[in-house]
Amino acid sequence: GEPGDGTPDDASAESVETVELSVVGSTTVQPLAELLSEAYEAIDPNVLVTVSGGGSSVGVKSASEQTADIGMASREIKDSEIQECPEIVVHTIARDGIAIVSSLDVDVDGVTMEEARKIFAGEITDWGEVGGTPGMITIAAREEGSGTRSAFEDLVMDDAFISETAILQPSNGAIRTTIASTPGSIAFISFGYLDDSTKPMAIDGALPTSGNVNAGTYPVVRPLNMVTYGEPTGAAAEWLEFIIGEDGQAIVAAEGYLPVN
Amino acid sequence: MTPGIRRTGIEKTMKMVLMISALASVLIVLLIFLFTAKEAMPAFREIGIGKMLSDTTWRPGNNQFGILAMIAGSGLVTLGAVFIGVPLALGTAVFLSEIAPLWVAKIVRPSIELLAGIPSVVYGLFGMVVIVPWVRMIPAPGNTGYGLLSASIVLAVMVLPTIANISEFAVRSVPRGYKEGSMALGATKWETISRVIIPAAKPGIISAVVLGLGRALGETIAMIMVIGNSVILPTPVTSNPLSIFLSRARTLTGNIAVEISYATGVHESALFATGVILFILIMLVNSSARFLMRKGARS
Amino acid sequence: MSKLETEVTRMKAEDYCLFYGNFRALNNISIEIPTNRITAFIGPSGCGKSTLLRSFNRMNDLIPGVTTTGTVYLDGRNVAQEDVVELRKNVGMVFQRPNPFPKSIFDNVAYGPRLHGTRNRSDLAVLVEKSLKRAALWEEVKDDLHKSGMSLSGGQQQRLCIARAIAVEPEVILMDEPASALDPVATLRIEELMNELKKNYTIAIVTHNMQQAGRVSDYTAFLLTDENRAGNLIEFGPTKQIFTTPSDSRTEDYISGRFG
Amino acid sequence: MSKLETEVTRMKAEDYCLFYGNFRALNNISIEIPTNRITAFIGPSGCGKSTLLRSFNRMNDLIPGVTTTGTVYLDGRNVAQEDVVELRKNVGMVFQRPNPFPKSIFDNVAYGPRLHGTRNRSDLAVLVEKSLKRAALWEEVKDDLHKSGMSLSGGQQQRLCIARAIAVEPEVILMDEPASALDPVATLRIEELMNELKKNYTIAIVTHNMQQAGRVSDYTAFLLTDENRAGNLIEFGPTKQIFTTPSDSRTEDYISGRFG
Amino acid sequence: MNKRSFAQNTAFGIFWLTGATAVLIMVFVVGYIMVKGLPGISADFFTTSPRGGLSGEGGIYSTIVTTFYMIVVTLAFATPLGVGAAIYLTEYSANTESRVVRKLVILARFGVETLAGVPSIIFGLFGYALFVTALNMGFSILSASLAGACLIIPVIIRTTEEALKSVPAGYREGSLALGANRWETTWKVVLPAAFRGISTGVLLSAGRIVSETAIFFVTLGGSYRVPHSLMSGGRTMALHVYYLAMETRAFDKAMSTAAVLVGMIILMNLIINTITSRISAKQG
Ligand SMILES: Nc1ncnc2c1ncn2[C@@H]1O[C@H](COP(=O)(O)OP(=O)(O)OP(=O)(O)O)[C@@H](O)[C@H]1O
Ligand SMILES: Nc1ncnc2c1ncn2[C@@H]1O[C@H](COP(=O)(O)OP(=O)(O)OP(=O)(O)O)[C@@H](O)[C@H]1O
Ligand SMILES: [Mg+2]
Ligand SMILES: [Mg+2]
Repeated sequence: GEPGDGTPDDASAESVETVELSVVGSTTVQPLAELLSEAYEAIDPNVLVTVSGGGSSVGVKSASEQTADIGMASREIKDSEIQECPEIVVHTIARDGIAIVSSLDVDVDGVTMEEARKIFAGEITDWGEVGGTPGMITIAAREEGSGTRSAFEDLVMDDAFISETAILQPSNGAIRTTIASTPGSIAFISFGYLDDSTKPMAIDGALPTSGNVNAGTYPVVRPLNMVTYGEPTGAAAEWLEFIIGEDGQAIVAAEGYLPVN
Repeated sequence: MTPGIRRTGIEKTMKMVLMISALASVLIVLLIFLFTAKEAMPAFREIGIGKMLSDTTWRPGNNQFGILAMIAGSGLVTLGAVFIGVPLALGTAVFLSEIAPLWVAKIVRPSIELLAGIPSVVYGLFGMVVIVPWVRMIPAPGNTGYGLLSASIVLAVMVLPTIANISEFAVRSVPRGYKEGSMALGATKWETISRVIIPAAKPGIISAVVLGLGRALGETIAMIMVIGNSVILPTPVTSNPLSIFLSRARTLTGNIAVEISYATGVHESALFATGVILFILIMLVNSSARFLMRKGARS
Repeated sequence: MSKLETEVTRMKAEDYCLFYGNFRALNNISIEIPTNRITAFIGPSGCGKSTLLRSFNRMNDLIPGVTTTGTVYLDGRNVAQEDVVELRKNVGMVFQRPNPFPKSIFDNVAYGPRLHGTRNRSDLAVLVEKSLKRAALWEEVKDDLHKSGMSLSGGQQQRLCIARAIAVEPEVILMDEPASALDPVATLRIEELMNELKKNYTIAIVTHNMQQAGRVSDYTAFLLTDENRAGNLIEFGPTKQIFTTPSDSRTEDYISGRFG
Repeated sequence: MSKLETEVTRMKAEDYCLFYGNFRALNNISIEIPTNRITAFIGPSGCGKSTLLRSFNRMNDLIPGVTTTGTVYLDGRNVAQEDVVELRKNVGMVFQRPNPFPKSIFDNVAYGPRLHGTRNRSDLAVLVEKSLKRAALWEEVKDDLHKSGMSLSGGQQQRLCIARAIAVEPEVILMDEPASALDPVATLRIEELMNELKKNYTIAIVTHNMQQAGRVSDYTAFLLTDENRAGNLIEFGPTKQIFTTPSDSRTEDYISGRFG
Repeated sequence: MNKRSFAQNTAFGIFWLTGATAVLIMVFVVGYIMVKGLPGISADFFTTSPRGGLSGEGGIYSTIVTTFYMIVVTLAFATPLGVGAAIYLTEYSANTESRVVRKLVILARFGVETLAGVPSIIFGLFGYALFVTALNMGFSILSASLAGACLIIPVIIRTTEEALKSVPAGYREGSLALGANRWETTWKVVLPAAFRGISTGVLLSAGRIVSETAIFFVTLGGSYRVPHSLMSGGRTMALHVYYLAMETRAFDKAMSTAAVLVGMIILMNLIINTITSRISAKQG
């Protein structure tokens, strides 16, 4: 199967032959989608889901141009993208909190939204200024254009810019590695990447947990989306249904993301 | 005569086919240039080449696309690599061609071949887990280990084989007669090497270094894994000017690889423009190496 | 060989054998090189002429895997026990193919003296001029001493190499087919030069060319390979005698062209 | 030259000049190669012997920058207008250094016939045997036809190359110093072979070796460079005459060894 | 005299040191990777595919398959083109020909030299713009190997040219003198004699494909499924190392994969050295 031939019309469900679904896009969603595809294969072995990266924009573009069956985007779909291809349909499969994390040696447990903005803008440069043991703050951030960064900028930075001196890493995993190994460092990562190698930091008193998000007290949240050209049919529809369904959402939750319902 | 005609037919056809394959490289180069340039056009038109080359601020979200900082980053990391790698490479080249006994050369040469074969992602990984923590131990404000120094060290090892191989070849192709002539006049081996062999091999050695430079400028994956990727004009972090190498930076290649996944519109086009500039830069470097080599061959 | 007894021996090989790895290239050579004479080594290709010549200044030391037995003497001292740098200063060499360094004419000639401690610019200038004059090259290059040695003609390059060898004031000059790369005119120049040089130096040459050996040398050594391809000295004596009344029939065969 | 008139001319060069770029290597050569005779080209190194020989089967076409004037004929037809593949089939060549292909002895000899359309295995076997016999190599290799041609001795390799050349049944065989890489015994074999072959073929050889030319050839052409280093044909005639009563003093000088 | 030999001893000491440093660097890099990586390698590691998203679980089976696919497909594109070009440049271009042809040869040489210097990320950009996007091939083995072929064509051309040049001129002359034309001479005599040299070049290029990351990063997609057609995306071993190192925290797996990669490269070098030493033994 070519990526193009799995369009909704010809992905016939009756066929017992293996149907291949190509899923392309955000590298943040990619690991989650891979897990979801592994789980779905156990249910329906005739569907083979191939998950490729490329980035959110590539995901939307691939779906619009029908070069992939499903696009992945770790951000809201832009107006310009919808204008270019009004046929696309967006399926939010999960929500993702974006957590501020620091290295384990940092003794600051939380910051206000304002402080967070100033730290990432490079205006506050010492942990002493936010109540910690004085020491230089090292910022790490995702690259320009990444879904995580755009969401963080929209939700936290207002019109300020993330400092240019920040270490930039092209993936959440690399950010986490950087923070884990660099004393006095701070960064933002997707909830899915939280583990005990870094220390989550409260914003305005709310720690980055699903509970706080659901309660509406944790403010930094973005959707994780799947995009199709037109309403999905056949295998694509079934897989997306599975994701939204109970089993799929359980996996979403287990990975640290927030279920959609 | 049928076999005669058939033979001539095959000969003519094959000649055509072979000529076309020979020209395929030209076609590819042309296609590469056209396609990257075409994609880069919107950026050049909207931002302007001059502005891109002279502006240090890269902030795609705010429509600022200066790549001077990246040019500086590429330049500095290459400089650092040359500084560390070239003495080592040249020493190894002279050692292999003039000094090492056969059994030692049989150990050193495969080692260098192996260094040349190790994938750059493995160097990057090695840099992340070994070099970066080492560099982090240097006490300086803001030193995280990620930065020019780590990148230069990794890059030095990566270009060592290129430079060593080509300059060993240059040293080896110095006519035996020079060596014998010098030794017959009562020169020691070192005097012969330093006064006759190295001067005679100099054009080759220089072009080896320049070629290594081209290689270094083009390295991507290993760089993004250790250099920190910040878009800043590197500056010394302490009063010691050498501490500029503790500064983070981004290379031209890194700029492309880091951002290409998520870029759209002018941003994407600006990355292709970065590619075009890198392409031209490397063509300049490589053709100067070629020029030096030719000049050396002529004299 | 009677005439040899009246000569002063400068260099001498005694029961000399040389091996390239396991291959015996020279077998039991004993020969004397008389002072202020020109001694020619002749013989078919591969008989060991070059190898023997290079034994006198230990150039064979540069080739990995070479071993020797027997002794080579310079002025009665075993060369194997001399400092090799000093030895080569005293026993100069000119190669088959002219091999000037890619340096200026001046620097080519000054190369040896500089190595051996002459630093003073005017001393060097004097020495370079003297050497180039002796090598009969001075008139042709005196206005272009800064020109690259490589830009000279083949014959001039060969004379430059001779000047370079002379400049360190050796006692002996070894020449391995010094004229084989040259045209007849240049060859003639070199031959005249050798005749001139033998007043001050002891010269040993290898040559392929019977006529040349006959014209230029005082003594001739004829080498030939035996059934194991090892080089043996067949006959050695005054050139006249070797060319007119050789005592070995193989010498006669070779000289009259019945070999090779 | 009177004796030549009684011969049948197989190949002929007329007012032939050859240039390597701007350098005139052959100047106005006119010469005839008589059928079923051995014609030798002699002359000092660089006088253009090889160049002239290679003109007869247009091997010089392979060298970039070569231009010619004048004409070369095979059986009265201008070779420049013939199909080059056909020409080389008719005018075979044996090179100075034996150059068997890295294939079996059989495949070496069968190479040419296969090219020219003989595919039948048994036809080929017959042809190979005949050619090897004519080249006086059959007895030595008949049990090892599958062995690589490279594994033979130098003299055997040269005979293999001769067999390879014969196998396409050319009219003329050109040999460029076919014995120079060989020892005296192998040389003798090749010379006997040439005498044998001239019954069926027309042969032209280049040789450095006066003795060889004298021994083996019927006609001799002597070439010499002029003041511009261009090769000229000085004298051409029956070998006896050239060696005993040359009409040009330079021929005499060369043959008696006063040149080179 | 003493001063002169002192200078020599010092200088040679330094050279020995640099030679030793080069070896030590190799031993350290390779040793480190092996020590960290080998313990994680088991039979399972080779027979299972990556799974479990961010956890970096699983082995490298599918990445081996993808790497293999990439080698085969890329070489299938690049070898005929590269060898053909090299044949033209060495065997045909020396012939006196029309001006036009000679100009074309100069142009072709320029193309090869330029291509050899292009950094791989540019091939990546190009492949992304042309194959992935413009020609609609998507992230696939086809796109990636077309882009990869551009990278190795100059390598193949150069090594093949070397191999062809080392075929003695006598073989060609011998064949031509028997009335063979250029192509017959090339096909029947020159190519067989150059075969070992050419295979070295092809093997060397296979090594480049195994090592390459930047190009495939933007053309191959990175799916860890076992590819089943040219249009499937995939993840080579080198790319897997990158994902493991940058995306997950499974550094141990990254090291193990790197160890396998380095092992493969060592193996290839050994094979190449055996081939070339056999060549030189035959010629020497
Ligand atoms: N470096 C070497 N290693 C092994 N064998 C060698 C070496 N140099 C020379 N030989 C062999 O030693 C023998 C003598 O060689 P040498 O060069 O002394 O001969 P020559 O008489 O000078 O010949 P020519 O007239 O061709 O120069 C030859 O058989 C040659 O093959
Ligand atoms: N490919 C070439 N390009 C330019 N000049 C050449 C070429 N081949 C030969 N020559 C020149 O043409 C002249 C004649 O060369 P040729 O090889 O015919 O001489 P020869 O008589 O066979 O000499 P030898 O006895 O040394 O083989 C020489 O001056 C030579 O330098
Ligand atoms: Mg010799
Ligand atoms: Mg010749």
